[in-house]
Amino acid sequence: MGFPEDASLHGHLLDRLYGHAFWLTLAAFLAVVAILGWCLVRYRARPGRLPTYTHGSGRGALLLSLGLAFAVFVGIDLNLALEDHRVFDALVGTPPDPAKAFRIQVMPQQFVWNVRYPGEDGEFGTDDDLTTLNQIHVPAGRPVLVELRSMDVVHSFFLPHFRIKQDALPGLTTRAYFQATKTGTYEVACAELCGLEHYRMRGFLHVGSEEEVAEWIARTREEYGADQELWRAWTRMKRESD
Amino acid sequence: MNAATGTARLMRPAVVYGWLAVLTAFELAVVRVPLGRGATASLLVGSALAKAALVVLHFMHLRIEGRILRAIALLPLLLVVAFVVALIPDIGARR
Amino acid sequence: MTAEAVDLERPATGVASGKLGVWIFLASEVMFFGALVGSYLVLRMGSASWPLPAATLDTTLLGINTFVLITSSVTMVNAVRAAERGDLPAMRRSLLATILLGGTFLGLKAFDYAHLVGGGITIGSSLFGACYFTLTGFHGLHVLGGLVTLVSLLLFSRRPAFARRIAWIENAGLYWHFVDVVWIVLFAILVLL
Amino acid sequence: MTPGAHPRPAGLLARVFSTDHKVIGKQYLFTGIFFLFFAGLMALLIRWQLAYPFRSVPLVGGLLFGKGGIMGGEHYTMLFTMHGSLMVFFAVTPILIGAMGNFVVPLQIGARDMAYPRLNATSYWILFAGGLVMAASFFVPGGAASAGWTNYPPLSSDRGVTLGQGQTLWLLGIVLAGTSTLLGAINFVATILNLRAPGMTLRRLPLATWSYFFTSVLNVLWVPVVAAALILVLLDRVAGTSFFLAGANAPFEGGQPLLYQHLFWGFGHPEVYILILPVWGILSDLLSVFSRKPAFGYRVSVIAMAAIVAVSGIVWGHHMFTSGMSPLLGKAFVLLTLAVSVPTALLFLNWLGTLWKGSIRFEPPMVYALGIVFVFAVGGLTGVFNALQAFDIYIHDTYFVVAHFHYTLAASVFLGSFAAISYWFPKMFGRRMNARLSVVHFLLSFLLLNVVFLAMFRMGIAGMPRRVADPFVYEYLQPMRGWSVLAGWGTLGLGLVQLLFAWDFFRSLRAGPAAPANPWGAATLEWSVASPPPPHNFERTPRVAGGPHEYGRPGPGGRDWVPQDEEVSLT
Repeated sequence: MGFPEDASLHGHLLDRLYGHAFWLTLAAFLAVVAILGWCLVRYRARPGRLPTYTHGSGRGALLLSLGLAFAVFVGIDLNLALEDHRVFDALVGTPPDPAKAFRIQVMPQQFVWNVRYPGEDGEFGTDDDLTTLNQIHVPAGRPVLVELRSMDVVHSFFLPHFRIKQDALPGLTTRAYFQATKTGTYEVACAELCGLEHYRMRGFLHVGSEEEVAEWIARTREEYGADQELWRAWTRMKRESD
Repeated sequence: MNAATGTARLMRPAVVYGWLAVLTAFELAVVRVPLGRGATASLLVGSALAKAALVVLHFMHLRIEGRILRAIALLPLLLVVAFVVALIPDIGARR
Repeated sequence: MTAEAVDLERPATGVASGKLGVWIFLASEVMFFGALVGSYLVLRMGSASWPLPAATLDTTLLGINTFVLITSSVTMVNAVRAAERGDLPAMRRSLLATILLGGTFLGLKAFDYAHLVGGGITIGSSLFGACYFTLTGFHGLHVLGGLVTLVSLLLFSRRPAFARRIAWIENAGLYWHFVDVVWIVLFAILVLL
Repeated sequence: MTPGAHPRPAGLLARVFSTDHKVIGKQYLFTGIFFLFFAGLMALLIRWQLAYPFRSVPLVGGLLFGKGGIMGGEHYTMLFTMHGSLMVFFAVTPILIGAMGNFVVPLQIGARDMAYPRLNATSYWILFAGGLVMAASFFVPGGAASAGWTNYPPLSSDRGVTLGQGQTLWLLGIVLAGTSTLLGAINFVATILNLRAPGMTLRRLPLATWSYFFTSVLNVLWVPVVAAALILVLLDRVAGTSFFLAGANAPFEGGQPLLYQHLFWGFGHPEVYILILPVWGILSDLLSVFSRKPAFGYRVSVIAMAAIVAVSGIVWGHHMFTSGMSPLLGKAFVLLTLAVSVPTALLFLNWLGTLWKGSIRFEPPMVYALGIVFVFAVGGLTGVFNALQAFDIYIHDTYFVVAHFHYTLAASVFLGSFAAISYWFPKMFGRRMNARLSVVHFLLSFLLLNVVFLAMFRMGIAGMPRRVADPFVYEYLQPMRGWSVLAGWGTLGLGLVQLLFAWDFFRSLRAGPAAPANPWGAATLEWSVASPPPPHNFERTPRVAGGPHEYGRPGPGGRDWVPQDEEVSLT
């Protein structure tokens, strides 16, 4: 259906929701176009053609209106709204259990993604952390919990292959979570206008096995380290209600 | 201007003036008495609404105006209150 | 029936066009001040610390100011009633009183601002300062606009054409009372709360 | 402020600062057309950049973007910001509400002029001043505004981030345009309520006037809210306040950027209904005139429009599904937004009901009107996708949303403006436009806009983020290059086709054949006076006896319609 390849656990639910909505609205669209086309051909002005004088305010018209209103509300609105709530709960509504999830912190800054891994002790802000730029490595098969706080303006953490998007705001913590099913390298896009080089804010999401990710983190830590200075801005933006 | 009977249902300006003065004094007093925050807030808001109603109904003659002017006055008020209340869970709750 | 006569005599809703227009304008003003006051309320609820107004503001001075504005509303009502009676001299006296009281209100407000700025609270010093100066500032601008209107009405009342424009006094009165109502609300939730 | 017998200024001053609603309507029309053309050129530049990113722009590249003619990221951001802002506030609003509303409403209700003629002139000149400020914002250091027409803080309000004065001028320009629209809306509501001729009851108002009433009610209520939001951003930029600044570089804590999004979209969604409502009203009337048949379900249409006005104020959250708004609010907004499809479906029923068993004449206004029914069907139905919170998580801020609002705005309102201009051109200027040219213009425009915006839908499904100067830095979007080139050439074609209409419009102003008082055989009051109407519209205030859509009944003298102000003996 034209979507990028789906590599997430719940992504297919969204594709299916799109399919249902597509066929329902297409049916309504074809009905409108069919009646429109029929009227233009059948009722075009011709010599001797007399229009039927009616204000369409009789009982029949009223019943037709009520019937259509009911059909549209129940057939399209309620139908899609209920499915949407189910898909939303599965896709975004139920945050994973932090203990089991693979947690990272992402702090977008004008035109780069700062990413922090907690390291073995599972705590952020300790010396075994790792900070990288635009490179996110996550394990497949395990829910990933991403905490987002922006350093300057509003950015939006967009993973098209995982069908999720979450704005990152300064002074507010937002969360995004997904579970990868396929390994491989995918792209991270910034979906909220964040400045003159908004288009350059591209990141990479590498999905590997647990071992590969752990080994990558250990290897990269010698090179990059924790860079605590950068993350002082992160703690300063903490709000009680986060 | 207004029909003679209409203005009869409006309080005389002096009486309204009296009430407004009393309520203002009351508000100043309430702030000095150490009641709980909630009590002080509700008393102050109550007094402010009373004063506002007095001015709108009696000084602005809304009490004797037709349906159209009452609707024009009431509609934006309801919209604003609904809009602000809708913001509370999203902005107000972010302590 | 001359062309213009129809519009004056028999507006379709029975409400004179001038008054109808002022009430619609006041509806938009309710939305404007509602947005500002609503933003202040939710920002205040959502901020960790907020200075207690009683400690930072001179509430007695602002109390007197509220009293001044209420009195100006009363003198405005007297001006409108005098105009309806056709007693123009009485109307001019009441109108002048309203203008002087409005001027006093702005004077006391300027004094309050100077006192605050002197004490280090400015529009850019804290969110409280920003909200206080923005809300009372826009209210002050509206009082100033009202004063300009009332002064021009006072001058216009000397001209004979004024006789057919009595309704303008009532319309200006509606606006002035609205400005008083906005201050009543601001006084309670901004100054005292 | 009542329309007393104020002395009429004489000479040039009278024409320039006229308080006649017809002259002011034409001033709005020409200003709107100028900005429509100006913002349309920007669309061409935007599509060039998306089709051939960072390649030298032909012809105007050197002039606009310096040597090499390559459009940089900053130019691109300014272009789409100003394209959006100018189209919404300085092209569509002036043409549909300022020009057509001002010209048509007093005539349709049998009034001499608007309720407050001087306020009407003031509104136009405030918009004119706003237009100058917007145009000037291109030439100040730092360039024009670059935070999108939505102007989200902290990007828009943080001096450290958006340096240029253009952003501050933009805020001033939009507040001026908002003030002009607000004062105009007060004028419209008072006029439609108070200045209806004897007999013109609310049930006999033409649907176009009803839609102008609803549009103005929305304007009166919601323009002040966006004015407040933009003023707070202006204070953040100029006075050092921090309403919407938060995080690391906020001067003091407590500011919340989300508050701006609530205030903006609280106004934002009613604004899109403000722009589409006049199109619905004009469309309903045109379908009735050219099917020679009363509008189907008049009362249901008015109730449906009123319902949409009511609902439009409580659905703004669907713009903020991914913005960190609490999901509880999100779920409420899904159902409220979907509820809008019910009154819209009723409007479609009434449009098709009007065509059913009619005698359809394919005059230019009707051809545009039929085009609107088609494109608004696409636009309205794709709105359902955006209302679904889960699906919106994926397509928010992608080209799917851009395609949706271009179908409702750039297609429906675009064709609506052409329908209104071609319908009332004879009445406004006393001359006829060339029917064949108009139909050709419609067919080409209709074809090309569908090409461009369907290509946008395809790119949106593929997840192409909007407002991105070069979407093809992303690997997953490489397959979309072809679609973007197609959209680019389609836009170029669409732009060239508009020259056709512009040429016919300006030529007919002087050289068009003289137009009779009632070229379309329409029943509403504006067609009962000469073309162009005399300064005071009606010698004698008309007495309205019938409804606005009395077509299809054989009347005296071979006419098949009964004008509203004619006593008809019900045999």
